[in-house]
Amino acid sequence: MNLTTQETIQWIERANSVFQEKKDELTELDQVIGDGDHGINMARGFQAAAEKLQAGSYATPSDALKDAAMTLLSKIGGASGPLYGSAFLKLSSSTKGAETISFDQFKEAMSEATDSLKMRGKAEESDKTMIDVWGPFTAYLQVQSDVQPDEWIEKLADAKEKTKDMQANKGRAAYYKEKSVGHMDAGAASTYYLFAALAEILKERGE
Amino acid sequence: MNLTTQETIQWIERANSVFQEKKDELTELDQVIGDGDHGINMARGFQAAAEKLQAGSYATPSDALKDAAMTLLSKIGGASGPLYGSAFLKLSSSTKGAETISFDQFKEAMSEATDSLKMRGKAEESDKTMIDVWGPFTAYLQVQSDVQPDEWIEKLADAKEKTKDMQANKGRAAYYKEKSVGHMDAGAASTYYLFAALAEILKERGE
Amino acid sequence: MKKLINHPSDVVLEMVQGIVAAYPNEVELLPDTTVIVRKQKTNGKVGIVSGGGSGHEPAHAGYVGKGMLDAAVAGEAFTSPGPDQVLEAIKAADSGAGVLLVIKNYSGDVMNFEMAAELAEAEGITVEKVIVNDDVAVEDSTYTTGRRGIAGTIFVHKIAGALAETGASLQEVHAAAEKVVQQVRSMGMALSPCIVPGNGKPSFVLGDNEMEMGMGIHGEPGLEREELKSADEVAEKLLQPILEEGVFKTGDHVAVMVNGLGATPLMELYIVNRKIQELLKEKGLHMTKTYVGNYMTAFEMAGCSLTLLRLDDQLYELLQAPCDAPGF
Amino acid sequence: MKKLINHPSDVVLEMVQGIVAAYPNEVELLPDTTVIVRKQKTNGKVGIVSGGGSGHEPAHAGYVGKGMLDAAVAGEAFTSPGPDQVLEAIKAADSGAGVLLVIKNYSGDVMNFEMAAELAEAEGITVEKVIVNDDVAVEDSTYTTGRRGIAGTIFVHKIAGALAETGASLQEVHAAAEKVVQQVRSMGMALSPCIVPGNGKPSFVLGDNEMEMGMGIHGEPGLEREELKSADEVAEKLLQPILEEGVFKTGDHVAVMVNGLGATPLMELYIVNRKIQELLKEKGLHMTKTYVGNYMTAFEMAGCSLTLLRLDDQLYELLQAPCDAPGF
Ligand SMILES: Nc1ncnc2c1ncn2[C@@H]1O[C@H](COP(=O)(O)OP(=O)(O)O)[C@@H](O)[C@H]1O
Ligand SMILES: Nc1ncnc2c1ncn2[C@@H]1O[C@H](COP(=O)(O)OP(=O)(O)O)[C@@H](O)[C@H]1O
Ligand SMILES: [Mg+2]
Ligand SMILES: [Mg+2]
Ligand SMILES: [Mg+2]
Ligand SMILES: [Mg+2]
Repeated sequence: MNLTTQETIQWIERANSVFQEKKDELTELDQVIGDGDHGINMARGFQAAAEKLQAGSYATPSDALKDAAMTLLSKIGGASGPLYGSAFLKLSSSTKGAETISFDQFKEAMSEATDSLKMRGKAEESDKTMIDVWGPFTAYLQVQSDVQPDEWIEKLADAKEKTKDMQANKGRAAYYKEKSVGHMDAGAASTYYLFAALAEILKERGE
Repeated sequence: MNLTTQETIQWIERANSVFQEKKDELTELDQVIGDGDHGINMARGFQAAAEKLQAGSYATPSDALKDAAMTLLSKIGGASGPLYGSAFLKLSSSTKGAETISFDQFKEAMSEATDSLKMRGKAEESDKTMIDVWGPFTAYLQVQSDVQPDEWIEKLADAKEKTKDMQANKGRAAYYKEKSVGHMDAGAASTYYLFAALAEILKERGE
Repeated sequence: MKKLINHPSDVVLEMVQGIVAAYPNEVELLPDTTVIVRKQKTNGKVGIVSGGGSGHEPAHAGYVGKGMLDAAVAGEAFTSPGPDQVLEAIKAADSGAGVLLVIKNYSGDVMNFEMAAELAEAEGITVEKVIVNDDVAVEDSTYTTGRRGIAGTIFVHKIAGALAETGASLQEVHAAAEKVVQQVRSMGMALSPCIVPGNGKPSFVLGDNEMEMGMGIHGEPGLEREELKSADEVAEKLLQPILEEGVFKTGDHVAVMVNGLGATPLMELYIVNRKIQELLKEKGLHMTKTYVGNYMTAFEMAGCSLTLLRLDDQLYELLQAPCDAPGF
Repeated sequence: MKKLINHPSDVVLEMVQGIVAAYPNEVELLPDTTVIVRKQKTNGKVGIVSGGGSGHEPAHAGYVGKGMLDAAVAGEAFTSPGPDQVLEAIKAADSGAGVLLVIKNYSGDVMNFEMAAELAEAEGITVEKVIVNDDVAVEDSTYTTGRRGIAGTIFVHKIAGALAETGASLQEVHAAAEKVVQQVRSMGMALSPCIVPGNGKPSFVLGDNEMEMGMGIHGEPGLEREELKSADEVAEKLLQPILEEGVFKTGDHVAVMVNGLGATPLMELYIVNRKIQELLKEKGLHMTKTYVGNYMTAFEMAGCSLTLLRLDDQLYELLQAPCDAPGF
């Protein structure tokens, strides 16, 4: 894998493009079983993060991820702000010092990030949140020895689809109780787009 | 003419039935170039006046007209309340003491009532108000020697129709300026119904 | 028509009962009326009475309280109350020093309040009146009804009420109220109509992308119906005709009221206020005090009005004076 | 979507700027934030900080003032502000005696405010928090997010703010605020949806003759969607689940808040209040103080909520204490 600083920045930029494009889709998902702002939040947060990284200069991926984390934390807002913020902080701290991020380092970082999400959100898998994509995707990564971008996207898509069958226990969707079943979780969808963007970048350079 | 006390009470009752029936029509007229409450006001006021007269016992038409006046004044509200109230007060004071109201007494009373309307409303004929029915009808009466109910109704209808061509200077319709042209004045319409009710009563007893 | 009411014909009585139920120690309802009066009377204080049709809440019952009104008369929806009710209010508000009537310039209000004043004078109560006509959207003409009274009325209540509280004479209170009328100007606009409960139909129809400048507080028409503009543009369009009156000059101290018509969120009123204050500063006016909120409404109409009051030292002092009215 | 705004992405910043423009002597904006703070600091006073997504005005910036909040953090529309902004608010509100955070129980608010508290503690500021969850329409479960915080939050601001003003310690202020949370219950209902500016679509759809009981202040669903009822019936339906909580007993003294969600005329709130007070009297409760108005809104949503707070002597005193916040 060996993700470079440049590629890390590219990832955030790519994610930003995707969130600008998918803004309405994510907002509509959040409208059905939430308050209808998730796309707006993600588009605002990643726009700011992309601008921040473009303006900065970074020695390591970890440095770039830290600035991304702080910006997301500040600019996404809502429930997803501290969640994505915490997760990116872990991606940064876990890879601190490395010139590039190896696949093993990425696996470990994702595992720590997922744990931090659970802690911050006081949530578990099956609560119908973004954790239902972070969790299964991280579990899948642990048993892999190399990056398979197409398979990543498949696994991610699978995980986000599965949130449809769940009943929400956390976040605003929880107020919809049994009515939340049948609808995809907005945070699960945004997590899918986030890592699909990384998969594409890795694929483009031939992985 | 020689309107009896009983017939005076009957007049108010009849007018009340008509205003209940025409409530929406009058309100709609007032909606177009006013605030949409004239029918409500007239229905409320005459309902109260009819109930008041039914409950009372009166020696003369003037006594009944006085109670009617006070009730209309209190219960119609808006611009038309003090106007109908003042007019009925004049109808009462002008016929004070009479056992029945002769046509000559009626003519004089109508003349005084119309003057009181002009004073109270600080308005003249052609301002597109109820005065544009009270005024022409009173003028017509002055040159008559007996009651012609069908002709009354004709004259009243004519007068109310003419308000369509006028531009309003007084009341809420004045805010519509030239846009008020083309629409009938609500107070003109209610005045028509008021005296048409009297004409019918006089006609029923064979005049 | 979605309203939290019981029966349309009961809304006014039930509303005033709801007001008394909310503030039972401060106000009471005069028996068999819809007149709200202060419970504590100050002997020898000039009484201040206002009122008019209902649907403008907190106007007027919400302004009954120390430092403002002594009595408020609530007519039916958008319908001036009859003189008998106004008379009861005058009698209750009088404690020997006379009563000032604050009347908004509508045919109905003027006639009913004037008749009540005549009746009160006949009973030996001295009555003065001011007729508020602050709405610059209406052409000022003695030939017609003239300008409407809208949110500027609240400043008349405030100033007259505060001065009366100091023990000033009816003549002094009347003069101060007249000064406010001379120095206050307003302009409104609407985004959506309102519905009178007993009527059930919208007072007018606006397209999805339309607004109406100069709208009155009963759905009376404004100056022009036009495409919906930004808050900043609306602010300019509200301010311009007010400034054109020539009442407000560079260096003047002014009080500002950005008033919501009922359904417009406070957020939007603050956004409009932001631009208003910017524009006033540019004109070299000093904003001494600003009020943002729902002060003179029109049921659930969306929209707002802007009011400017030119302040001299007296008016400034009186505006700052304490006031207990729940609506202010 | 008819709103008096400029650009949807600017509404929050322009709103707080409009607030500062309205009350320039009382409040100010912290640089590069949407945090409104009091201009006059009292040294050694416990700081009270609240906030959350915008669209609930006057909550929360309108509650900044003597006797209430020291700072309010305005997030984007219905979106909790990030921890960095909350941290700035905490730093501004601290004058050495520590800071109490008043948080409404939503995932986003809780997480962002908790992160800010951690950051503040790291900078040496003592921070306590209360999480308000007064909405009885939501099932109370530790397994889920639990109950929402709605209009009852205002009573927490008032009590904590008043006690802090007396020079009480952070521990005492925290305890009083917790007591309010234990003794306050609310229930809301909606007649029409609201529109988040950046989204542009109604938060839900209700039929012409429908209402929703238990509606949250962000358009979250309630308990049941049903046929529109009379104001008296709505009053009963709001009160019943609150009384079923077992918090309010015969003979108790209570404060009552009938809160409008944004577009509901004050007239209707008073009509609802009339019935509420009647029902409370029947239950043998003493209404010591009643608030009727728009305190915790949801943009232009039509509807209302009812809040009851059980008062003991301490809470009664603190509720009566003077308060300068423009929204209260
Ligand atoms: N307690 C929680 N733990 C984990 N994820 C959560 C939690 N609460 C909410 N989320 C995630 O956040 C998403 C909503 O984010 P967003 O709409 O931006 O914030 P908000 O809910 O404050 O409006 C949900 O779809 C869900 O995936
Ligand atoms: N100044 C006036 N002089 C004479 N008639 C008037 C005047 N103002 C209004 N009117 C009459 O009153 C009618 C309106 O009455 P109504 O709708 O009941 O009261 P309001 O205008 O207060 O709502 C008008 O149609 C007009 O005929
Ligand atoms: Mg959301
Ligand atoms: Mg009318
Ligand atoms: Mg009227
Ligand atoms: Mg949100």
